[in-house]
Amino acid sequence: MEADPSTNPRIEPRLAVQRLSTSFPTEGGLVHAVADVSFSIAPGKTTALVGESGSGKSVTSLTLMRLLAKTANARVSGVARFATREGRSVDLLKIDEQALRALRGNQLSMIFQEPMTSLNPVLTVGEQIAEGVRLHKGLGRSAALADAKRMLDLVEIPAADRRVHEYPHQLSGGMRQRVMIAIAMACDPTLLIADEPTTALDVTIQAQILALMRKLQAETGMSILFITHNLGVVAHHADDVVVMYAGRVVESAPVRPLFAAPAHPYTQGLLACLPGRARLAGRAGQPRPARLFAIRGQVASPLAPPPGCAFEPRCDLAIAACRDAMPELLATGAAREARCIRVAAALPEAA
Amino acid sequence: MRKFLLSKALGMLAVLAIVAVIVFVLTRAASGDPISVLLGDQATAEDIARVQKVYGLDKPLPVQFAYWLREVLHGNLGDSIFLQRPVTQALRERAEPTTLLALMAVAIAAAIGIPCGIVSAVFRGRWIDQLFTGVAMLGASIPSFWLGLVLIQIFAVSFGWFPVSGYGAPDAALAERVHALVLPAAVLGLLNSALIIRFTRASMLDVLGEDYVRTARSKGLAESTVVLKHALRNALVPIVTVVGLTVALMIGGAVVTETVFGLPGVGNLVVSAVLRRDYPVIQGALLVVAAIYVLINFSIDLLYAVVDPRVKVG
Amino acid sequence: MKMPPMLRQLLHRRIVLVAAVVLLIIAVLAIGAPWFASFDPNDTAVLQRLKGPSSEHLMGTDELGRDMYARIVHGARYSLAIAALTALGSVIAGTLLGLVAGFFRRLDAPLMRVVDAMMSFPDILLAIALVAILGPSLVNVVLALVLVYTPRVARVVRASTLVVRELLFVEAVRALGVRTSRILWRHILPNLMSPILVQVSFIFAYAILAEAGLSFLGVGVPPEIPTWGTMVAGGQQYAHQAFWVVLFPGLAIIFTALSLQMLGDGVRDLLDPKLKKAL
Amino acid sequence: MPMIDLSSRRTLLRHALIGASAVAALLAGATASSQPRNHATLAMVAEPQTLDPMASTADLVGTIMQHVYETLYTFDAKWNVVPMLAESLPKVSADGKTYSITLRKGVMLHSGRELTPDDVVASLQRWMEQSPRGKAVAKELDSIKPKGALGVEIVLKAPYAPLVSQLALPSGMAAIMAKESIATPLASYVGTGPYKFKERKPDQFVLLTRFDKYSARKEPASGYGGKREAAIEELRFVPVPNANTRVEGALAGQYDFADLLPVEALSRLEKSGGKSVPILTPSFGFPYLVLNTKEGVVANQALRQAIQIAIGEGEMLAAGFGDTRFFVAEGNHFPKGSPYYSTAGTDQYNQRNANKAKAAAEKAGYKGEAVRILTSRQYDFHYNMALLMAEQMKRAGFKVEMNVVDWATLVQRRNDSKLWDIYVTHSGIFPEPMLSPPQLGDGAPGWWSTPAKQAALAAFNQEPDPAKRGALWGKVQQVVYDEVPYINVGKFNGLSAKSPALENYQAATWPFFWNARIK
Repeated sequence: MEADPSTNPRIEPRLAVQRLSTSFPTEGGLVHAVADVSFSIAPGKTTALVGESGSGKSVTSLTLMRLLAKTANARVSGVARFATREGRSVDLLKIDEQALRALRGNQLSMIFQEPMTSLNPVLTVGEQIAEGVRLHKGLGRSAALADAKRMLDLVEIPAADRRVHEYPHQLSGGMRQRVMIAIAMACDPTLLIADEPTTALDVTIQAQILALMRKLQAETGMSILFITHNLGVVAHHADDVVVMYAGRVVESAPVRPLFAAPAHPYTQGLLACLPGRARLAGRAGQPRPARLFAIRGQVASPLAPPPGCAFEPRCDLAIAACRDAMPELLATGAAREARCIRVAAALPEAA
Repeated sequence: MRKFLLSKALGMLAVLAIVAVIVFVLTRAASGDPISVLLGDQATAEDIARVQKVYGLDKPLPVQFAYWLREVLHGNLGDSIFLQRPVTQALRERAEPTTLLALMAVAIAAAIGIPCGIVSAVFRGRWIDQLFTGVAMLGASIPSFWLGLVLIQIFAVSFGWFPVSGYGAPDAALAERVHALVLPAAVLGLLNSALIIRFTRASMLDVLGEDYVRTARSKGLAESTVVLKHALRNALVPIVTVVGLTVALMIGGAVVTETVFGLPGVGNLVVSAVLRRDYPVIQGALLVVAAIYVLINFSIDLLYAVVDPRVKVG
Repeated sequence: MKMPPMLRQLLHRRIVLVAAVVLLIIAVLAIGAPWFASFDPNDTAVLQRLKGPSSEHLMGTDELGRDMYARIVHGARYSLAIAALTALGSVIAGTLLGLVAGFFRRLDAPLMRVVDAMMSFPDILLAIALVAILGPSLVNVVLALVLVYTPRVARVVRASTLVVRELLFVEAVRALGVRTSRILWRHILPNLMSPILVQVSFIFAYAILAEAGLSFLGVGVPPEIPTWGTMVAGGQQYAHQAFWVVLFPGLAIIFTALSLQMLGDGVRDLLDPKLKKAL
Repeated sequence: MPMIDLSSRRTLLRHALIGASAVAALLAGATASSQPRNHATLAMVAEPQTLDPMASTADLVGTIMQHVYETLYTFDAKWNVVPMLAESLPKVSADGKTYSITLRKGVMLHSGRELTPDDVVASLQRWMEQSPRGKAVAKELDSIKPKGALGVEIVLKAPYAPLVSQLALPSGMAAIMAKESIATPLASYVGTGPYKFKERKPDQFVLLTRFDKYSARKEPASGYGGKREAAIEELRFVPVPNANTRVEGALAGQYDFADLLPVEALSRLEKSGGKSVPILTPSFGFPYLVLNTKEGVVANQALRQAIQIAIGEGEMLAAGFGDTRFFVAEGNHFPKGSPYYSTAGTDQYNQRNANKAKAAAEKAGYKGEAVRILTSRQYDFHYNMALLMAEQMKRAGFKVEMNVVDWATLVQRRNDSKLWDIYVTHSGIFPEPMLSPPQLGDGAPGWWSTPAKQAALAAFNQEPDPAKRGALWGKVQQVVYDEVPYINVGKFNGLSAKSPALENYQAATWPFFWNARIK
């Protein structure tokens, strides 16, 4: 958080996503889940992808990992440049399956939202950690298991010697998420994608997990793509923030400037309903908490997006022109962009 | 755990009791008369009455039921009127071909059904999935006797590779018995593989959609490892259940196949007993077949509790 | 005329469309049998026995010189009627049972134990025993098959009822003080229509196969009634010299059963995933 | 369209077939044995109801058990009665009432002791108590007792010509068994035949094995008579109820003998390339329709006559047996050459006159009541004939109701006069008219009992001279055509098949396998 990456152009980003689009054919027509999304993550830094459910943030992460269900027949375009440990730059969206598998779980790994269901119930925790180690580090069975124990220690699970032989159902939710982190960290990845890693957990556990992630990041210097709907968490854990709405980036900025002066009306809305409500949002068992009460209306149907700005129907600042065309992302300051004609209109006066 | 076992066992006993009542009511409601068949065309009314008395057929129904149930609980299923031997003995004599047939058929069904089901699920929606699903549905649409007649015509009559009918010579060794069971097992296996394909596919699809499969993929594992190690292991429990129940259902459910191939099995025994109005055999066979089903079902429940770490018990 | 969205989605699938067309053709042939066949299905002509397909007898003649084509289209009436009545009967009885078991917790266990007991008999074995007891007649075959398949429907309907009753709106109408019978009839039943429809098509197919099996064993429909099953059973011993006596009725069985299952499968694919699990 | 290389495809197919045959050979190898077999597998029509030859009149029981049990007399190839356990034909007293029978000396029972007159008396007494035909004989009997070391004496109340034939028939057999083995039901089967009982597994097999101490007659074999020798060590009677399976099994060489095949299979058997040898038995049996004279619509004799006018037996036989090679449509109940050949009443046969029948029915007071035809599908030809008869009757204005049940039910229902009007059955053609059908006796279904019947049969039964009996049978046949208690439809040939390995087999109504060999 010390050095702003955008002010230090010599450092090549770990991941650079440009004009990423993902759409799905459905019976009702093509759904653009992610449209024209660009962002980048510097080595050792955390970028938060923020938005409510259906904003396309999870699809973005799955697209990057190429983990979208085959049957969904997703159409993907754009570029996702990933700088490998060996110093090569590969496009995650284009490389062949085999090359991708060599990166996945190795240099590039992911933690999922639901620790309860993301672990295989019929395999021991140790095995689930060790199999990635065996595959990518080429270790033998016992060495890999020893590594698994080390990882359990690393993620601060007590009695690792015993736990390594246990099955997921014997562990609590927080422990399982620690195991998930252990799996993801097992091969020292340079990029960790964490898709709402704490949403399903109790608030106290949330904090522990987030702290653990920060500790690990500090120790290994990995980059994190942190996906969340919880702006409160973002404030403490991210370096840069990308706000998404209806599949598109509506605002991106370094964390402090964003919190200080949100440009886009949507971001403003999000921040406005932060205190008090944010707590409710993280409660386990409520995957879709009603936390945007302050913003009226609902997200438009992805099948019938409004012709102009997607946020226009819910926006208090909307004017007639908002309905005419989708606004472009416009620079609003140092390393800042927003997708709003009202902000753009206000800019020259401010400058 | 103990509470779970107890409730399961009680449920099983209740089902068995209902089965016993159903079986008794069914067979005693029958209209045919076993005695005339036994005595032949020219028996007189007195002859018939005399023999009816010998077999207790002249008493009121509830008395017959009480008498029967007491004997059943003592392991005595009565004597066959037609075969002139204890029903338990008759059933024991028929158990071997039926059991062997059921096992062979299920082996064939599983050997076809599970791989095809997996492939279907993995390539969901592709041509190979449609092919297998189509074949499975076709399999479920062909009458078993029809397939039996066709296979007999080709492999037994034309090629002469297998016997047309029967269970080998009276002094045959196991190898010959198995040889005689190949065609009927193939018929049953092919037709039942339809069910297993369908079930494996559904079960695998469920599992392939699970989060932990995505987790496995995110580790960079090869697709084959993901499917066989992570998905199949989880899908296997319900698949094995279905396979087990298929065995149970085939014991006595392979009636048509046993008839087509002239196999002296339990199903065949029941068909002939029905035609001969041999109540004790019908009762005994229905009871035993249903009881086997219930017991296998019960043991699968137990197995679930033991094997699957997720089943919450107690 | 507006098509319900489900129907439109169904007909969108090519396989379902083909199945529906096949079934429609068979149904039309069955209903219009007297107009589509130039022979009486029971008219014997001993001198014309076991003649192969020709322009006069499209599908040949059987062992008594009866026109196979006439028998198949007339047989369709019986086969389809038996299967339809079986499906209808078991669905009505099974739905009632399943609704009651699924909705009234107290009745659930005893009813389901009876259902379990019925289902521990292999289908065909139970059907044989029932027909033997009731006597071989058309009505009794239907009765026996209804008894065999009712528990199956009951189980599915019960499972679906359990899902539906937990849905919020049932709680809501209950809170409004709506009578139980009305909740079952107006609120729960309509939500069960899709799984029931799936059951109808599968039981329809099973019944056609079961009838054929029973007739083959000689414990089914009386053999003088031309169903597809009795035709295959009767033609069996002439199959080698006159393959058409078993080929055509056999194909009729296979095509019909296959189409019905494809239809059922198509409907099932469109089901609510929660209800699908209940199937 | 792409060209397909047919030759390479064929090669591929050939390879596949060779591979498959190798597997098959491997499988078959399990069954091949190096020793020459000395057993015969005999496919029978059903599982025998019982192995007690007195408890059932079923042909199947007689067929199997005639190898185990023997009778005092039997039939030769020309259906003459010849002695079997008896040394010679009985000496009949001048009044025709006393029969003196002498047993052969040194006949061994399977239990290892010699046969005595006590065994014979006990066996015949059991027969007369239990067997339907035995009971009919019992009515004629005054006494039966042993006489001396080898003699048995039977005294009748009145002369009864069919006695020796009754004692000879293998169906509902007057089997001679060891006295100590007699029980109801039989627990052991101790007879004198060339084979003894070894094992029975219901619905699987009945095994008979050679009886080493069998005492054979010296006369050359003829029909059931003469010398019997168990050349095959073990006989395996296998129930194969499906006629089609018997045909296929015979064609596949699985059975050494397959009993009662559908006649349609003849051409296939002939074309089997030596895998199976068809055996056609001319005038094997006759189908007949029994009419209910006691109750219901056809109790009216005039209406029975109208039905006789309506039906065409020729067409019915064609429906039942297909080809004229397999049946003879003639009204005489016994074939030409038989002493009982007669054309009496045969002008009533095969009329198929719908108009005349309609008029006759009207005159008989027929008002469209349903005529219930009881038949089964166990025997396909029964059913086919019934179906055709129904059509013929419909043409003559009758209302017909088909009642198709399984054979077991038919056998039971026909005993109740309320349940049927006509039923279909068949019988073998025997040398003695009184042996079949049972309607010639008393109390059989149909319950035919009229003064004309009693008179004609009394005259026939009390005449001991075979030559005169022939003429007297004509009178009986005339009464049958006049009163229509049953309708003899015609004669049909029986078809069975044997493997080429089975040698020296003599075709017979009740197939027997002594004297036959396995190559």
